[in-house]
Amino acid sequence: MAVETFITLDRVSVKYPNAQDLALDWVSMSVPQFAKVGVIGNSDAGKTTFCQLLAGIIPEMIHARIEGQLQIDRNDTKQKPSIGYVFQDPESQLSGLAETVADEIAFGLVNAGLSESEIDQRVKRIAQELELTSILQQSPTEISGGQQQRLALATVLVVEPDILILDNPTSQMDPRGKAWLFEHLAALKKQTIFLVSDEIDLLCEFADYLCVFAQGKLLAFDIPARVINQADQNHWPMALPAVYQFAKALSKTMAGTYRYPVTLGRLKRVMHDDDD
Amino acid sequence: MKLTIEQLKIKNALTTIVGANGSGKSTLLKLLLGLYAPSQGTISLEGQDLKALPIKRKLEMIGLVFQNPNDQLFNATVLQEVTWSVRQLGLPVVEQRAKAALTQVGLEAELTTNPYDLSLSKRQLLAIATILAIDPAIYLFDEPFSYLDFPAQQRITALMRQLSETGHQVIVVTHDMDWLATQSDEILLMNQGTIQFQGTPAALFTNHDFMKMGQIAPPRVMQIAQNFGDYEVYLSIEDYLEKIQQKNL
Amino acid sequence: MKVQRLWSIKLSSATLVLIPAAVGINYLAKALAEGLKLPVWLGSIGTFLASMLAGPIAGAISGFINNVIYGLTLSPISTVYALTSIGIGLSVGVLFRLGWFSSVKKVLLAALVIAFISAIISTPLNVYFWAGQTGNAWGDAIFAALVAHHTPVFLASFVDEFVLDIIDKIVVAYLAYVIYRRLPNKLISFFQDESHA
Amino acid sequence: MLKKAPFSAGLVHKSSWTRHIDPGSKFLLMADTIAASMVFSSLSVNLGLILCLLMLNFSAHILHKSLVVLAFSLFLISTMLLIQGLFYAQNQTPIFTIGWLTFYQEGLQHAALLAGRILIITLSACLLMFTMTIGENTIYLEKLGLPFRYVYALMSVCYILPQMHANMRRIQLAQQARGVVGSGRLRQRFRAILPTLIPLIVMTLTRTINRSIALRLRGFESKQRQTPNWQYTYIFARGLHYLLFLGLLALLGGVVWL
Repeated sequence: MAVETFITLDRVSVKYPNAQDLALDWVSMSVPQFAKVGVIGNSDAGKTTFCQLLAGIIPEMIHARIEGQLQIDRNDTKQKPSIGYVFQDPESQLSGLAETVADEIAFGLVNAGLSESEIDQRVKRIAQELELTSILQQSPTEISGGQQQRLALATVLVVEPDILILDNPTSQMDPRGKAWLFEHLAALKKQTIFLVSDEIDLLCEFADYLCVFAQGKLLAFDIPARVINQADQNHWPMALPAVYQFAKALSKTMAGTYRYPVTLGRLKRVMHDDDD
Repeated sequence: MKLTIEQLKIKNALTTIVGANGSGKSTLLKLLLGLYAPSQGTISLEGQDLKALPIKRKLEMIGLVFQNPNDQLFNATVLQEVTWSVRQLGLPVVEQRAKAALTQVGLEAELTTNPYDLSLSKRQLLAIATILAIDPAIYLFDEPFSYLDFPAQQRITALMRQLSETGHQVIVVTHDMDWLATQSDEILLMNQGTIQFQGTPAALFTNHDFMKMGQIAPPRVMQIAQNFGDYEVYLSIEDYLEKIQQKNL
Repeated sequence: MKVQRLWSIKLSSATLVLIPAAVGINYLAKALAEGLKLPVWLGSIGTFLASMLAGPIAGAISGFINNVIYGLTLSPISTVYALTSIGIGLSVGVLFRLGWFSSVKKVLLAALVIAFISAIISTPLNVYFWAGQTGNAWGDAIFAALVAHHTPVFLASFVDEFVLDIIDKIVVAYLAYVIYRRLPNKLISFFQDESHA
Repeated sequence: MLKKAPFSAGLVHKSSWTRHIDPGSKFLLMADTIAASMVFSSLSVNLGLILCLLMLNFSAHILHKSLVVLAFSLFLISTMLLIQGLFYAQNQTPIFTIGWLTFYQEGLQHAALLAGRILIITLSACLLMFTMTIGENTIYLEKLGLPFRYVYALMSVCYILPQMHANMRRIQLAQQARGVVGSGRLRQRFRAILPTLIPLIVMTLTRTINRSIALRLRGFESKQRQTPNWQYTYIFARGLHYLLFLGLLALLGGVVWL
């Protein structure tokens, strides 16, 4: 299947003023539209810089010297693609000027100048999707942490962005919250998604592509199975999915390859083929 | 937050506290440190009533690592952050203690860095070092892994093991079931301010009611096994492999 | 740094968001000082930091809004001291850029200047609204003693205010000096870049 | 430990006649009464104004809150009566003596007039601040034509503060666990400032950066912004404006003429 390139990075480097090292170092990749990209790497690897660069926050709001080319095309119209960005810390996401959860969700729509009825409709729809309906009239500062994280996501999803960037949104969630978020993101079909997370098992199930950063360099950008196998062979200091470890221990490679599977579905197939 | 605990004894092991959000885990830690006083009943430490101890003596015996390091750091450099903690309790050999603790967490190269110029993961390591430098008998960790990156998680896990083997009591609040299944000696399950279960990881994962109560998902290896129709309890991949090999023999 | 930039009136988004944060810091610092029963107010530390980070105009606006909000929630009469807060915001911003917050010794001088400016603006307000008093027992005792010895009200009131201001502003200036130096690099350069843009 | 931040109190709309009066009219009413107290420097007029304001506050069901605010200035008012009664420069006519302290009529009168003015300012401001919600104000200011950016700078602290307050309490607890004690000698209490303030300020400013980025991505600076729909119904707003504005003009004219 030929996939058209949507986002292209061509030898991109980023250096912050006063910094010694490059925050991003010679990064090249091309991402098709509607792809789901998992972003992994240890601290200081450049994940946040990468996300902020994609969102245009660098260099528009945070200044840095940039070399190379970043290009985002939109095939269907000439309009600039819209971007939704979810921060690690949900409190940062909230406008700070909304009396109710409903007002907070509507904020971006009001700014876009949408009609009253349209706003109302969209807020109700997204609230239902993200299980926020019962707290629409509460103050955003009085809801629980988990609800706040869902609200942060709602404020971004409600404007239906073309590109959705989430910088480690699950770091403070419990396992149920994490599973819920991944499930919800997996169901989104109209967005190109970049998701930074440490949840390697969930990421492998979710992502079409994984990219691995270390010290500003892009170590790998490929489908999860290839990335994980490569990471293990090269002893990269990162977590490996349980499925992979299990398959490796049993020496069960995927048919026609020397690679171990990284998703439950593939593992099942590998084991099943074996049984026959 | 209402917490009702009939009787609880924790002794020399790596103990994990699990439970849904709002079940009282953090409150229990703060109670153990003496930040909150119990409205009824007593907490004793090696036979001594916690209430009778002066605060500095308490902190010398019990160290609590908070979930978010950003709530605690305020000194000009990494080294000063740790020496401040040591001086605060009036302990001897300040510099040496501080440097040793920073080496233990792997921050020996950052001594003169402003704590807020560190990454979040390193900031959490620094917060852990401030406790290590004091070397209390009891370590309490409140969700220590949420900000640590993978190498740091491994380092801290090894450290916890080492601490518990050298006679320290380590108590960890975490949501990470894979970690708990492989690392924890004993588990406390909390629900609505009470302790519902105290026992081994295997015993916890055997009981569906408890798992439901704590909103606990089984470890990944059990999820893999369940995928193949095997509903036994496995704590690690090695566990499950052993079973498979036995079956094949 | 160029002069035009120092007085730039057009506020960036970052500055507009900084202003309520500074007001919040003022508010909580004051509450903290009260909670610790300290003999200082600390209620201008947010204004100091806003001025240092984003320039005198940002500081002045933070100070102004601080008193309006404070007046509309707790103590209506303190709204009039918005004028004083504007003066503090402007002077901190200018002194900071002149390098008066660069060493321990210079900060003391800066604190004296700021306390002087603050007292000069507050005195007429005190005379008009409070017959020259400040409401602080120590300061007002001095005021009463001076007036009893036929010192003109304005002068007595100025002394009353200045004695109190000097302690508060020295403490606040040193706190702001220390806190500013502990802020992460990224944070400082963000606001610098914003005012360049 | 701190009590709950007072701002959140303004989020609830009290049900009384005041909810049908627009913020602009309330503001003008406050300006009118303050101007009146400044123009007429007679005790009886001021006393009359105070009585009127007390009645208005009472009928708006906010008197108990206003009295709490008044209590803030009571200490100052009593020291004012004391110091001015004793030492006012124009003191001539002694009224009474307590021990060796002689109080004079001129000083007491001067202090009473100023005290009256302070009560009037406070009571009329209370009438404004306790009968509006922050949300109502925000929309009203934007409807008046104030650019949204400035409305934001002015009002958002009211929403941010409860969260900052919670952060501060959490930080205080976390520092307690490191041995910071907020009591005892003055030196010790001073030493508790930085451990609380630095984490709070770094956290607040970091969030400020993220929030400003988030706001811009959410179209904060967009020119297409539509002011949210009016949720409040006011009666006789325009007429009240004219009336109160004329009153204010008359009072200010009075200043020039008198």
